Amino acid sequence: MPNVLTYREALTKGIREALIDNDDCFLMGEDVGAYGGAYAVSKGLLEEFGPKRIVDSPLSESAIVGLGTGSSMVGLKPIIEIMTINFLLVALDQLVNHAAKIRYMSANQYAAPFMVRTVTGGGAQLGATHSQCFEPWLASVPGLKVVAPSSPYDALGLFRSAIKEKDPIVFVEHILLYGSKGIVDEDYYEIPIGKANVVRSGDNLTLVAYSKMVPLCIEVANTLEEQGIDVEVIDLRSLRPWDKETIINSVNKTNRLVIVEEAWRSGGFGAEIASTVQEEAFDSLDGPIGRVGGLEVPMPYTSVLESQVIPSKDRIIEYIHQNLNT
Amino acid sequence: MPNVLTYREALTKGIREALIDNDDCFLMGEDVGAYGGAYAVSKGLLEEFGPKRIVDSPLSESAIVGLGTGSSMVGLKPIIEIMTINFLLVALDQLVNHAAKIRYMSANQYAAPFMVRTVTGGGAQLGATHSQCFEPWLASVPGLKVVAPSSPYDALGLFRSAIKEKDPIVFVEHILLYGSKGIVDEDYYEIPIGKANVVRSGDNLTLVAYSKMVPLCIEVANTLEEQGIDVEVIDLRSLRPWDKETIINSVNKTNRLVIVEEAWRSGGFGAEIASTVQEEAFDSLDGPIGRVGGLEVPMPYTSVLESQVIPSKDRIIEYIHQNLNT
Amino acid sequence: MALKNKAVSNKTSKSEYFELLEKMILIRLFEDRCSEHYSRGNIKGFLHLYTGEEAIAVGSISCLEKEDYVITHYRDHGHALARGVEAKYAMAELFGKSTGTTGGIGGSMHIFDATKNFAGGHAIVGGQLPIGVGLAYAAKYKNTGAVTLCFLGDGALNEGEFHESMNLAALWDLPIVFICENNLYGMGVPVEEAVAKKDIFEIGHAYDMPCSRVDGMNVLEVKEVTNKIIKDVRNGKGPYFLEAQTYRFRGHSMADPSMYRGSTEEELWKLRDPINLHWSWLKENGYAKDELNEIYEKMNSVMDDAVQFATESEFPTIDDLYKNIYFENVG
Amino acid sequence: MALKNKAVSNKTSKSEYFELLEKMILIRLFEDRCSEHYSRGNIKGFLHLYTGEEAIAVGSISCLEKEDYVITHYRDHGHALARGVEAKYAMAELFGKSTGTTGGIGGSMHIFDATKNFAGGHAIVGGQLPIGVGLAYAAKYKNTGAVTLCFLGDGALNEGEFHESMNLAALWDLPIVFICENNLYGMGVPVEEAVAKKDIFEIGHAYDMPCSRVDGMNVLEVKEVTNKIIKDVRNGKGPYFLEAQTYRFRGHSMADPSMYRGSTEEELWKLRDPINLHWSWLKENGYAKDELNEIYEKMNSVMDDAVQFATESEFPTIDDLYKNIYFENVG
Ligand SMILES: Cc1ncc(C[n+]2csc(CCOP(=O)(O)OP(=O)(O)O)c2C)c(N)n1
Ligand SMILES: Cc1ncc(C[n+]2csc(CCOP(=O)(O)OP(=O)(O)O)c2C)c(N)n1
Ligand SMILES: [Mg+2]
Ligand SMILES: [Mg+2]
Repeated sequence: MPNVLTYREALTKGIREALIDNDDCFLMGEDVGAYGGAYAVSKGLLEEFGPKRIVDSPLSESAIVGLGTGSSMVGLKPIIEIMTINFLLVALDQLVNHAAKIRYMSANQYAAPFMVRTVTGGGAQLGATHSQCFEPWLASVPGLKVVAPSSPYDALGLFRSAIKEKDPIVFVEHILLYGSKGIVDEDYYEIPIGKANVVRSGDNLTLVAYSKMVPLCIEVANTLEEQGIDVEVIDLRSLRPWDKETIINSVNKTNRLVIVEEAWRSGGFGAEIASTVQEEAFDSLDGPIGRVGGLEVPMPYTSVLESQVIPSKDRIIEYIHQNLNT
Repeated sequence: MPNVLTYREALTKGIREALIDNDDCFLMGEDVGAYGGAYAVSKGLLEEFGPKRIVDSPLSESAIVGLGTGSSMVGLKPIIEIMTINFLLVALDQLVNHAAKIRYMSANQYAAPFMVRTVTGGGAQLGATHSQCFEPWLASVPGLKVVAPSSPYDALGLFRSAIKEKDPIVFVEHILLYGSKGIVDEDYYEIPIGKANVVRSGDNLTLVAYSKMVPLCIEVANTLEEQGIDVEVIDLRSLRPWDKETIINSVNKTNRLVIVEEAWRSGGFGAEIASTVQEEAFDSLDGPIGRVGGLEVPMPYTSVLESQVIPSKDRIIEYIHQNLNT
Repeated sequence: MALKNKAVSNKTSKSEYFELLEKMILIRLFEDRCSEHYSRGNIKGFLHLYTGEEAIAVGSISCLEKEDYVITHYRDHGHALARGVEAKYAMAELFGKSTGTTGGIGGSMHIFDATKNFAGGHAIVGGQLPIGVGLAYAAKYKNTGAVTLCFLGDGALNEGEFHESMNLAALWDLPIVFICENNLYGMGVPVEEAVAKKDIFEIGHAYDMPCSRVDGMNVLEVKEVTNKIIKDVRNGKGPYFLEAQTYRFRGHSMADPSMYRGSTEEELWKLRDPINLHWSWLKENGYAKDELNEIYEKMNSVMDDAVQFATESEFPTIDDLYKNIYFENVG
Repeated sequence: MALKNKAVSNKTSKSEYFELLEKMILIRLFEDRCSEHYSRGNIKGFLHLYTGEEAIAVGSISCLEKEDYVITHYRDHGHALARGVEAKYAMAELFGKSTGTTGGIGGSMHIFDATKNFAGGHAIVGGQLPIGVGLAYAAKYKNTGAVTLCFLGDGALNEGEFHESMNLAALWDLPIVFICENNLYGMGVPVEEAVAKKDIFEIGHAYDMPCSRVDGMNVLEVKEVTNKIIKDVRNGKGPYFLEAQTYRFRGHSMADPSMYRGSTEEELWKLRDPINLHWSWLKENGYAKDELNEIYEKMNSVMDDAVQFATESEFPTIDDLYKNIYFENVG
């Protein structure tokens, strides 16, 4: 039975389920308790589960990520909320040098099966230090997994899979998606980690995106359809591992690929996709693979400039027209 | 007049010059003083310049990078040594969220014209947390510059340019290059930031690399020459900004491109180059652009495994043969 | 709760007393306008008001010389205005206009004014601390005599960067004063649920750094205490850690209805409103009679002008987007 | 410099006294063999020896129960051996062999043994601290009664992660003992040039955490003090910060000739060699007579076996490279 939920509600539902399911699971982060989470995802959970399971932490991102590693090494199932991905920079050592490596370095004597939930993206006029997308960096780290849902349905389905993971996984939410609504099955379902989703099928060009750029790309596709261009839209869903096969299959059909992302274009995840696809499906390509990304500036506060930085529908459409005319 | 120096000596020379040149320039880092630097680059400088100019710091990477920002905002010229790039993870917030953004965010009222010197790379059997290459991440950050010399000549020439920069620059040295020798002009010279160097010219294929992979690629090219394959080798020298033009010019000639790097292949700098070149020189390509990178594992200690992870001459040659046969 | 009638340094004159009052009112009214224009949609993003904490910035910054530095966190309007940043440029910044302190690039959390040695509001909690240490390092290196006032919230005490910065400052005897604005909450978390140490100011002892606590609602006490500290710091006695106890009268940001704290607590603290406290003191000590209305009117007209200036200013143009990333594209 | 004849808990028996001696000698000889095989090229990478500091690991870890956790830094051989990791597996690890504690993956700085609740040596300075806090957090959450011993060097005191970890442990009353091995240097930098606080153990006060200092060369004092601490911690009295004063008899790593410290200092500290101190105590108190040779011989033969085991073991194969990155490829 379907059910309309917001992205936020879908996440709350996932977390509730995990907490009910496993007494050793707890949510820890800055202001996840009485405040209900900076983006209100944990609203009500403190009242329902009490302070042992919903833990307000001090502003000590590095220590709480490390606590996630240590406590999951010996049986707990922490969900560590890092208020936004920008603040993960102070905790990156714990995530990259420790959590990601512990299974390998200990030869499987220990592992760190915990989740870091965090928030990516700009568009809320929060300025340069609060509007970044670092998930492409994380996606290059062996030992980590990274997912980034684009809809309420995916948020819940990916959460359910992510919480079962036996290795550290970064669950990347988008600041502007929390209020977005969508149909979510009442019946239990999961979405597998590492599989992309063809959200719209088309013949002329493949558009790949993740998180907030997915609904935008659907809009782009709808507009282009009116112009006689039939676009296939693929939601990456997982950044590590990522689903090369689905994308290459699509490119084999459309012969054209454009990747859209919000992160700075240089060194974004699109670079990895484009490089891989041109190498493995070179002969399928009728033209160069394109990348639309965030402009390479620290994010300005003022709306007139911020709106230029993040890929917009118009910018993507213009780019696609150029790409197709090559 | 040419002169044979080690990479280490070239760097020491560059630092000495900078210290002599400008009383407001100082070198700060862990054990840069009496110990002479973990890799002996500052040996003798404490005796020569005294403790005001050569400053041993506590193990507080984040604070000393921030000190670099703050003190350079008001006129000093710090050279901050971060013992290895692995330890930069605990200081990334200061570098990425602060140093890199201060000019832009303050609308040019302040800037952070200082240098972070650090050491990248594996191959010394130092294990998973001490053998990483994070410079591709830094190269995606607007506001930072990143250079990575591959020879004594470049080390000095790039250092001289880097110290004159008016924005934060990360100077990336390689752990296995310090002892390497090369000719360094006695006459003053500089190497411009952002320009690549064609170190060997060839017609059949372009190999792009930086740092320690450059001498390796030259060996590769020499071996391939015997097999009748004429390889052009380009040393990137700078990762941000990087020299698209030189690489594309080369590809227009050779019609083939392979990038070699030590970083994990996923999300490495090769991805950015490959994506850009396929987009901007699509019609020049006779085949897919290839990437040889570090294998995607936390680095093992034992030599039999570590040697597999870092690109080797044999692996590169085998890969090139495959790439050419596509 | 009783008003302290501490003796103040006899150098403080009547006009200085009034200046303190005016500055606090300036900040109060500025924040009120911000709140209004946030509701109207002229100001966006995160907006953290300094309302209730005015005595700290005003009292301490009034002790500074021109060459001294100020650096602070994202709740920075109060410090900026206290340091002499003009309200109209700050307001234009919040409106995202090209005439703002950084031309609309920074916004509320990132006011900068190099002409006032105001080295910025910084939005990563704790991030300003190592930079403040750097400013002080430069002052000592060049022997300029400049002192750095570095503000932080109680929440910042828990970040690793706080510890590293305190240690460096103490180790190297840097001319810096850390002023911890303990407003009892870091967002919604009470300070005692976040900081293990009960008496916060004593954290200074961990670095063998002199430290004390001041009533952050009493502008004269703040001024007097800071004055003495700054004199010592300027004389090379090394850094200082000062805890100022205060309360924010509003939510953490405009998005926060403060459901985590009781209204009784809020009301009790409002009885210690720093503006009222100072005004009462002025009257009790015969310095003031009925000037308050006049000051409010004057400051309100400054605000009218500021809002008008902000409103009428232009937004930056797309050309401005790529300026100032590097020296090469300074514009 | 005089040997302290502190009364020890009357539960310690003669055989326990000898066990302490044997463990210290085991570590000493292990490190000697490491040094030898580093020179011969059988051991590579960074090699940090624990020589001189044996009393700390041996004394403190002897107080633990099976369910307790140990986590430490890169100078980890001593802690591993004290916790019962067999010398031959540790040696094989250093030789990079498949029979090593992690099959040659970790090397000297990263010995792990989950069967002994030995949660690893960690090579990012300070990096083990939040993880140790996590181990203790789990013990408290599940009410297992386990105590975590978390070792750190004096250099780690200056990392932000130290501060954050101490605060969390104190705030949440976690069952963890932080043992700071103050060997007077972080690489070549004297502790007093790196840590602003003169009396290091008092840093605990910054977190309202009980703390003290112990003579890290006196194994019985270490044991006695730690015993009492662990009892309290296990009884729910919250964390503890212990400074153990010691000295490394060798360079920071094999690459370090220790030019930054005087040989007089070294010689004076060697007079307080923890093995000699303990041996003298055993003799003075009538527990020992001439067993020393025998013990050395026994331990030397353990080392012969360990080296032989390491030498004869196989290197891992290339198939092992991709194992254990994720659960999916556990092998
Ligand atoms: C490193 C980091 N973590 C989290 C945040 C989100 N955040 C912004 S302000 C704040 C609370 C800070 O509290 P405090 O330091 O007491 O300052 P106050 O707001 O009370 O003035 C938090 C959690 C941030 N900006 N940076
Ligand atoms: C974050 C980080 N910074 C720097 C280093 C390099 N490093 C390794 S050990 C060490 C000195 C540590 O000294 P201390 O904590 O006193 O331990 P000791 O070696 O004396 O036992 C340094 C600087 C590192 N491994 N990690
Ligand atoms: Mg606060
Ligand atoms: Mg030490």
